[in-house]
Amino acid sequence: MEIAVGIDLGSTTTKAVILNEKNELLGRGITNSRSNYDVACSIARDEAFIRARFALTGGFLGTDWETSETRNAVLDELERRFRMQQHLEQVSRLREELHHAAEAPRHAEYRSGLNDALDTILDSMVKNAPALYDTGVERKSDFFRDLASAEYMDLANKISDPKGIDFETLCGVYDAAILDVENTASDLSFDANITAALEETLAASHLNLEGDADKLRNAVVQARDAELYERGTVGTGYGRQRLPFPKEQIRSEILCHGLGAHYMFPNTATVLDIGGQDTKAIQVDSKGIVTSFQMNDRCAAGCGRYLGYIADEMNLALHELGPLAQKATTKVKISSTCTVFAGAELRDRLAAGQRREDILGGLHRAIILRAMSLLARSGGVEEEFTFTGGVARNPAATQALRDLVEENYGNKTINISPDSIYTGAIGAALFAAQGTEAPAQEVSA
Amino acid sequence: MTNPKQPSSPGTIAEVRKEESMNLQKQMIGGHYQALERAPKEGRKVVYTFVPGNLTELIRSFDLLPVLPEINALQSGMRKLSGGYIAEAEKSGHSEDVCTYVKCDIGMMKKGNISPTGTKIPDPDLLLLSYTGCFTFMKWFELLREEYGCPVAMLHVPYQADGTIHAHHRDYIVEQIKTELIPKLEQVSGQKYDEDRLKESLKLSAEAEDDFVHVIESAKNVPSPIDAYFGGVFYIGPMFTAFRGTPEGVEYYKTLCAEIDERVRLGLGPITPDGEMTEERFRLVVEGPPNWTSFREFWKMFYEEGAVFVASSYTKVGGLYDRGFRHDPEHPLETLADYCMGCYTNLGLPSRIELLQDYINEYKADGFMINSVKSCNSFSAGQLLILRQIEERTGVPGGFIESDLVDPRYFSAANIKNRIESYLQMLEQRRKTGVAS
Amino acid sequence: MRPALEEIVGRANALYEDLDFGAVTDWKRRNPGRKAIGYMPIYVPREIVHAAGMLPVGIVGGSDRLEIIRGDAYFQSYICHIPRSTIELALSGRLDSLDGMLFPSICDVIRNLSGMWKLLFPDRYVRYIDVPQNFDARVGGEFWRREIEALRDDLVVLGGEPITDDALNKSIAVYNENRRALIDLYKARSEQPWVFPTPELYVVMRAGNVLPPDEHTAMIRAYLDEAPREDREDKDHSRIVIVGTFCEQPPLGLLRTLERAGCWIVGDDLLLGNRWIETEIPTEGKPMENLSQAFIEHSTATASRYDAERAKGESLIQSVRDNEAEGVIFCAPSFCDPALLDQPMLVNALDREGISHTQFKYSEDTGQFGVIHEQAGTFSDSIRLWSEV
Amino acid sequence: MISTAVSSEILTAGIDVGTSSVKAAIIRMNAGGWKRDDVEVLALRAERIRRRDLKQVINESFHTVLEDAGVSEKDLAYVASTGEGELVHFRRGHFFGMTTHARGAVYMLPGSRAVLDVGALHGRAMRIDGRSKVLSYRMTTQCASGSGQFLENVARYLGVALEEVGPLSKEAKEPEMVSSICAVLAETDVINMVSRGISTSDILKGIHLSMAGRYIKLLRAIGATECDVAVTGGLAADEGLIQAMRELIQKDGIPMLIQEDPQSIHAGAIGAALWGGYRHEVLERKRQSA
Ligand SMILES: Nc1ncnc2c1ncn2[C@@H]1O[C@H](COP(=O)(O)OP(=O)(O)O)[C@@H](O)[C@H]1O
Ligand SMILES: Nc1ncnc2c1ncn2[C@@H]1O[C@H](COP(=O)(O)OP(=O)(O)O)[C@@H](O)[C@H]1O
Ligand code: SF4
Ligand code: SF4
Ligand code: SF4
Repeated sequence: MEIAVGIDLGSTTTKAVILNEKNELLGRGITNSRSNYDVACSIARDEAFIRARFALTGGFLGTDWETSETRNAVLDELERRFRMQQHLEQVSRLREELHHAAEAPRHAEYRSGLNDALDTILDSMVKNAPALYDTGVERKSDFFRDLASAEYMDLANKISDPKGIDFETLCGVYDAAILDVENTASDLSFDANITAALEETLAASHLNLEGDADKLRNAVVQARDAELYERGTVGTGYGRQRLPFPKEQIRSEILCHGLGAHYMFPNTATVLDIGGQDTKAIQVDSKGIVTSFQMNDRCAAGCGRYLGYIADEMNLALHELGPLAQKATTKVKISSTCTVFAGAELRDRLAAGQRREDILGGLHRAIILRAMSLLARSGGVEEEFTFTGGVARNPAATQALRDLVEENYGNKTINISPDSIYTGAIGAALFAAQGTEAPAQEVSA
Repeated sequence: MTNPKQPSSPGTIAEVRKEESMNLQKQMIGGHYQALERAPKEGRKVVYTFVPGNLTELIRSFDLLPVLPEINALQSGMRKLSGGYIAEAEKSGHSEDVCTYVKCDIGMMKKGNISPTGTKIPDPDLLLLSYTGCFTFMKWFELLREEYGCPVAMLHVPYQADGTIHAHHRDYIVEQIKTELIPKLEQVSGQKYDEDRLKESLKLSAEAEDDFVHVIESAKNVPSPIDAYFGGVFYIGPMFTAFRGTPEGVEYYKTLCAEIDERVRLGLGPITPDGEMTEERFRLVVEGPPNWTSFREFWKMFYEEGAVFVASSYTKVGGLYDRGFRHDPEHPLETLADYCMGCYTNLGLPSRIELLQDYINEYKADGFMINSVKSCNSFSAGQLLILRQIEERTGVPGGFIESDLVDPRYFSAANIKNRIESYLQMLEQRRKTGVAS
Repeated sequence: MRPALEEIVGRANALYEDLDFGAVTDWKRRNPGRKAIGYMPIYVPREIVHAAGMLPVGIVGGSDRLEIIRGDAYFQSYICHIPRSTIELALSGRLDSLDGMLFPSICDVIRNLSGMWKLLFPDRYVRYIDVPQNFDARVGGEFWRREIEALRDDLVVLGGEPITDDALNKSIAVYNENRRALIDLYKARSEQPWVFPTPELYVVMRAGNVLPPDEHTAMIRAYLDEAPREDREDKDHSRIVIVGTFCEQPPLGLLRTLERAGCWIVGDDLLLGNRWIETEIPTEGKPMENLSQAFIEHSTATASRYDAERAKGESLIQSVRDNEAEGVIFCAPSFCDPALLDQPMLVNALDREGISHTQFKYSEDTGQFGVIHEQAGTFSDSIRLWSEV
Repeated sequence: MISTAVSSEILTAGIDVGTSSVKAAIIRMNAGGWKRDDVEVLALRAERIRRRDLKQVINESFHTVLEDAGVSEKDLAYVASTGEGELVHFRRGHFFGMTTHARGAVYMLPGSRAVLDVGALHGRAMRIDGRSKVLSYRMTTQCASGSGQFLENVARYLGVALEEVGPLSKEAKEPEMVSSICAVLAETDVINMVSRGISTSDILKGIHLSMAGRYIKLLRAIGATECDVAVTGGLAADEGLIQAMRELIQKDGIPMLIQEDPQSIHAGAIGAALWGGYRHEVLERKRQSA
């Protein structure tokens, strides 16, 4: 099967998508860009291929299953088992790196105690894994780092002893270890982890798969062995210059976001993208071709990172921020331009007795206000309007955007896709699929 | 000189030709700085003044030597000296928010007033404050007045808010020349005002102006033989500074004209620091001055992609010759007044937009770019509206980048490159899919 | 606060906070068919607008209460704040009651804004007023007379009625009254800054931007009567003059912060557009010549005006002396070229006189005053603690 | 000089409320005294605020420092606040940050003619005279790149405790130079460096050098190039930063002397206490002459 791959090397997250011959979305992958760019790029890509193979598995399973529900349940089980395998693989990497970090000279005095404590934590993490991947459990994040951090901190806090192995020490080794876990590509591929997942799924009693075991096995094997020919790969995003691609395979993120948004919502005329460290306002024509754009890139203020920083400051997970901000009842005006100062302002305001929800509401509005200026600069908001980028996942941000668009441009259709974070990568993949100008790349398999 | 002895490859001819006018200019500028250095010894007096609305012919008619601090600043920028000068000025209490030309000049002065070519620039005997198109000029010379304690002659040029020169505007300038400038110039130089000499000089100006227009309009050819922005800043040099109304100026533009005509004949593109541009992929019109501290790097971002600037507003800050203005020896003071009022930054926003719009049409441009500089409110305030209006009126998409004139802190190469790249890719994409512009 | 004072200050505050310029709409309702003309700082001959039977309305941006959405689309981050909020006011329809707008030349930003206005609001009257930088009566004076005569002629066309010399002389008299009241108010504050706290004085003065001049004069007079009846105590503060606030206005919070940090403001250049002529203008003879003469001879020195005669800082030093101030705070809008380029020269002048000074920047929508509080406080500390040693 | 007419021993307290920590000092001094001998510091306290209620931290710090000094609140002649002192409701008077840091610096290092106060969010340089009058100053702008907070973030991402930062930086061999970067985005860059195999020491030293460059610029801007400079505030405790500054001025041949004191972080609190003593005396004199 011929596929086209798009990679969006963002400042915060790296995204990859795979399109089939019909330009249908076959697979997508995402990872933190924090680690080294090449690694991030290959992790996201691998992840997209994994998704693609799961999608293929579904296809090979066919529709002649009892009910589509059972079919989906089986696929879901398979994928969760697979994810758990991956998770355990990474936990064991983490164990290695933690013990390695504990080798630092300054831990000499209490090293054995520290190692014991680490093992206690990690054993619990292993033990808790199945629960984390149980049916219907909603995980807090797609990223191992986030999942592991939350759990580790929680466990560390419980077992730490201010007089013995204290919390700070446990945090210290973790900060060091997680970096290395992220920066090394472990083998998390479909090939390496699917077999165990398959067997577990087959053994899962609640699915009663005895009769269909071969069918499932065959589908998995077929998906695993299916050949995916890369018709083309195009890279985009903040770090695109660092991708190991020739120049023809690199596209500006503006064009990709325009095209990607058009793909998801064909009537799109205006696109707003708020990513980790820049914001773009783009106008596109009826074919998804960019007609004008504006971007700001002064600093982290007003972008996704800003929210990340604030979340940290408030001890919240990123995805908890929006819902909390939506509980705001009064408008608070945030005036600091700098993210870090906003952090201080936040503390001041909390100290002054203002409600967390209200302050957060103000912060979200402040971010969207900046975006509104940029939109105005690029030519305003036209029908239809599509909001993309990671911040589109934040409900308080989208709410503030809806309000401000309504106030200033009247009633407009506002599109927000759950896949919005992949918009740039999709655009890149579409460019790869077009592959018109560089015939050379058609041969690459 | 139009008759090379033996046939050589077109590239070589171009190389030789290029050097001829370039060398000429180099000599002229070098000579001028040397004359300035010698001035105190030779008892010659020095007048500082600004590029827009400069009255070179009048100054020269008193045998005075002009110094243009803006040119010193931009040269310092190109030679990477400006960062240090600006720091020096900020140390003495100047805000980081204000025009960096001023700070660069003040810093240079505080460090001994050594010209970018290494010669000593003498202190001014007179500050001729040609207050044209920019308020900062006034502050600039007030600052210098404090420093040097020399006399100032203020020439206030009214703004062309509605695009017409009103009688009371012209009268006002002529009166100021008569009652303020000429007496002070006479006093400083010890010479009487000699109108015939001024007329002579104005005649030479007009002559060079014809050739100059021919050069900048050569960009109407496809491919354009010149880059009217990055290359343009060299072509305006003699015309906008100390050489208008001089025989050397006339000579320079004659030589340049011949070179460019030859390039047109051979169908050659512009010369860049990396050699000749072989393929003209984009024809752009640009508004705003360039960045000087990373001039080459900035230029490269365009020529690498086959983008050539066919017209620019910056090359009009010292007069809109291509719109028909010529110095008129028959009405010497009135023509000086009209010249001052017609400089680009002295035009109202509506006139600026019309001009750019005409350029886009006349020069068959497929793109429009604004380089907005932090320093300059005169240029920058309102540019975002210019962008919108141009897009609306011409259908040509606009690109917007931000940098500064001579403050290296405000040239963020990665960001600027990102924008330029995105912009050019967008033009390309539109072209490919047949979006009419 | 006593009710009588409360009423005056409350009204002034309400006018200040009303971003919709309701006072102007009201005036037009009460005066059907008459027009309102906006003007920006500083040098606008309001007398002529008044004589045309129109209401001159001072526009100085949108303060910290205006949310900027469209305004930022027109200005880069390195341009001061006032033009963007002014554009925002207009684009959001808040200036619809204005039939015209005047832009005097004080800097390139306001200058270019006049052109933007023409393009954005092609149906409304717009005029750029070029202020001469030559102060010879026959040269600059003549130019200014012709410039303001052109304004007068425009207003005749716009209003459809002639403007007589008599009407002009009457308007000059009305504004003379207003100027006198403001001078009295400033003098009173300088004597007892705790009786006339600047944040309060400011809103009373600012009411003059939207009220007809005679009404405003009455308000100032009433305030001058009422404020001293309030029981207010002097504090151990230092006396300072602020400069740089002639165009974009500092937020009220900043003025409050200065007082909170131990500074009594006893001199300032706030809202200079309401008091740029320093004396009374003769009310007899040829009004246009008198107006022109007043500019040439008695207009206040600012960073936007060239002064060939006086040394830089002379008038600032005079103000320090007249008000018995102990220091100067340079308080200029960020990115304000005229104010910021003037500063080093003024600093030198103050240094020569041994007058202490400090400086910081603001923008009309500054909301965090922590740093300014700290700086102003330290400045006040250094005056207080060291004057005793 | 101040008259020593009512010179007697008094007890005063100074409380410096910062953005990241609260500092408190109790001193005994000869009222009106200016020399180090006139003053005895009885107790000092610095308490990180972390994410706690500020008022509570202030009260706790005050009471602990009183306890440490063995003094009761009513024995105090003057309680002075500085920093965000408005929350110190039991204060008698307030002095502003630069005033107190200057005073504290002159007390600790009497030869100082310039003070560099580097705290969590701001860096400020002041030129002062021998009696600690602030003659001129410059502050870092509204951007937290290169602040204490920035350094804390970096330390967190490197998994290093704040106290280790200095010693580690001093071990650096090939400092990795960083351009001035956004405090928020620093994370990306730092993590990148780690992944390129650059040692923690070299990263920290690079950052210290970049910060030092900024601070020296501030000092230059106020014309302190030939002064003895006292570093105060929390970052004075960071020996890596101090060393980086010394290296830079040596490299550039600036005849500046950078000094710090173990009590540097308390400069504000001590300065406030000292000014409190001074005001007490002024007020006493006024009362007596009345
Ligand atoms: N689940 C989520 N909930 C809320 N916000 C999120 C979520 N995931 C990502 N974000 C936001 O999106 C930002 C990253 O956006 P992205 O488009 O990936 O940026 P970039 O392309 O620059 O890496 C993060 O900084 C964060 O603010
Ligand atoms: N031992 C230490 N080593 C390095 N840095 C330190 C140390 N102690 C404190 N700091 C730094 O000092 C800063 C706090 O300084 P401080 O002057 O107390 O700030 P503030 O007054 O704003 O609270 C912290 O951000 C931290 O980075
Ligand atoms: S503001 Fe602009 S025109 Fe004026 S001096 Fe500076 S760069 Fe030149
Ligand atoms: S604040 Fe300053 S720069 Fe801005 S418009 Fe007013 S005078 Fe001009
Ligand atoms: S530290 Fe703050 S102001 Fe500076 S670049 Fe980062 S977010 Fe922007």
